[in-house]
Amino acid sequence: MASSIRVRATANGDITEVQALIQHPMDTGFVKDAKGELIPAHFIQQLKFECNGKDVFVADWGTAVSKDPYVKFSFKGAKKGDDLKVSWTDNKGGSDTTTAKIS
Amino acid sequence: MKARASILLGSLSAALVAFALTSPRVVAADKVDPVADARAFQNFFFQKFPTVKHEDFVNGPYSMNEDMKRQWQEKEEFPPYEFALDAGKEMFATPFKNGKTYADCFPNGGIGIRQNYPYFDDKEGKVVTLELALNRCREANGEAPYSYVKDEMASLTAYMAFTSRGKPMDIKIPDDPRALAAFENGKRYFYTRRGQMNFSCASCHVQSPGERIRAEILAPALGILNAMPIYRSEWSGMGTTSRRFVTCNSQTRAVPLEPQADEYRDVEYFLSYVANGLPISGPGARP
Amino acid sequence: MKPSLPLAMVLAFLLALGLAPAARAANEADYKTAYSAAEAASKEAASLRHQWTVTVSALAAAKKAADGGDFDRAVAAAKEAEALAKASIFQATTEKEAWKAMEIR
Amino acid sequence: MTSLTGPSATRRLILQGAASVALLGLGNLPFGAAPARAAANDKYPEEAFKQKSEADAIKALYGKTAEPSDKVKLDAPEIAENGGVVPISVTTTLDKVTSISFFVAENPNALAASYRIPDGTIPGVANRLKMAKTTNVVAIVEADGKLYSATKEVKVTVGGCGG
Repeated sequence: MASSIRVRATANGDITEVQALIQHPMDTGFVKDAKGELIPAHFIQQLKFECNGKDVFVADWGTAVSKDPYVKFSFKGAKKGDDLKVSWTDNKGGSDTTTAKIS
Repeated sequence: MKARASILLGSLSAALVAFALTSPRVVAADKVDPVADARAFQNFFFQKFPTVKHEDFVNGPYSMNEDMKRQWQEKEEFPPYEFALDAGKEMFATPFKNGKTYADCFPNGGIGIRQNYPYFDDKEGKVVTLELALNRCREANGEAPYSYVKDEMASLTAYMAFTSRGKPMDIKIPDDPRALAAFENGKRYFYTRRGQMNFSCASCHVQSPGERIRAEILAPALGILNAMPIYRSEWSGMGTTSRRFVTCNSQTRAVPLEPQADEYRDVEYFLSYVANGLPISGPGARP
Repeated sequence: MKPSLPLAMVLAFLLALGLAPAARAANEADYKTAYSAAEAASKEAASLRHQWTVTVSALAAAKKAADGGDFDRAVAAAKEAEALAKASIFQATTEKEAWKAMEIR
Repeated sequence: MTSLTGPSATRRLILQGAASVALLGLGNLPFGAAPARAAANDKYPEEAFKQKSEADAIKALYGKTAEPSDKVKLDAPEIAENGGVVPISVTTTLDKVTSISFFVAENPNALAASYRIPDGTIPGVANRLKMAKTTNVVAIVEADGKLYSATKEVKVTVGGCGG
């Protein structure tokens, strides 16, 4: 199965811009399904970006982050070709990890 | 994503010129004149919205409102249809159980052909949409057809549209009374009021594009199908042209027709033909 | 954008007729009469491909009320469904020509 | 507060058991003694996400209050095209930023997202949030141990016959 994580990391001089999109329902626990039953909350709690052995960005999320969440940030100290490791964990114990090359 | 945008822009001027130069077809049938209809349709929108670039009409409500356009451009940096697009690409390349693929069913292996759909099939005597052609391809190869409104069908058409981005819509109406009748029937469907709200498609998308219905900015009818399929935030997911027709009907409190009903096929034929020359922009993202 | 006024008025009028308070409590026979009239009108609307969602809902509500033994409500809903179905038939009929008024030429 | 470094699954199990204890501890600590969101702290702030009001969520997350600052630039649409997907971003000219958090005042739980900004990461983030209705959105930037905020109203209306 394809990864749930799409990431684009582009170095421009010393600054690397990172955009990530993750496939996840981010169910709030407040919405009912077609049968009128509440869909239990199911959401990513933590999303982490690591580069060269160091956390460069850590997101703590609640249910108010949109379905298929998106995030963009920038950090210093990486160069083209470096690995950026992205991983998430959700409230039901689900998780996924991917590694992207900075371009 | 930026490359996609420039492709769109680049091919556009050529497309519009090509459209302007299309030789007038000889129409004998009583006053069904698609060429004149398309010209009038486009001119109506170009004059109503003189500041909107012609190629921008295919971006629906985003061509009409700056604040919305900014939100959309932000989303397009990593568009919500990305996953459907990837899934569609994979599905398209995956062989059926008999070893054949979608590519075997379509001209040019199915790549870069979205702008030619729907077309008039002279054997069947009816309009054939891309969604219909995809399911026929599946059935011809012993596979079960997909739902017309979302999921796999949306993913497949998203991929096929993506390979055709920037190509000018190029719908042909052969000199065949049945094709002209289909066009005319689609036109009638488009302008006919229905549902308890007594709205036609045109009530919203011709008379009031750019205006708000509650929170939403109405899309112009011109080029509205060029962006299909779309990821609608309201749906939290993808939907096909069929899904758009069905939901438009229900919103006016009309009982929708079954997807790929003759009327829907015809209205798709009409709307696509009058958008000839405008670039394919699908898959799209909408509120 | 704007629903055309005349149709809305016709509709309001039909609805008012349908919902006029009955002099006595309705019985099952009243319901059956009202329901079959509504059903016939709605079938005609469907055959014209001009069925309204609200007609379908009103018919369903009538049936549900009747199943629950509430024939007053069932008759009222059936009459509403019939009025809605007739309004949609009226719409289909007028639109046979009227659509051309909206066409871009 | 302990800093757990085990695999995330283990950490979560421990977290869920320890969450209430952690919060109690936080409440008892003297003001400013424990920067709740220091970059080294790897915990998911479960209790802060459970708070209903913005004020309670800020207190649970940071243990102090924020002051408005024009150095926090919050970018949000005036009218959300759809309350389910509202693009919101923050940038700041403040120094020594350690975290950035977003609160949606009218949501059932106000805290939407909190981002830790380690050394070397540019203090700015763009994300997409859900909003139940027209609401104030508050961004809080934690810089040099203090909290700075910016607030903007986003109008949210229900969808209809659009697109």
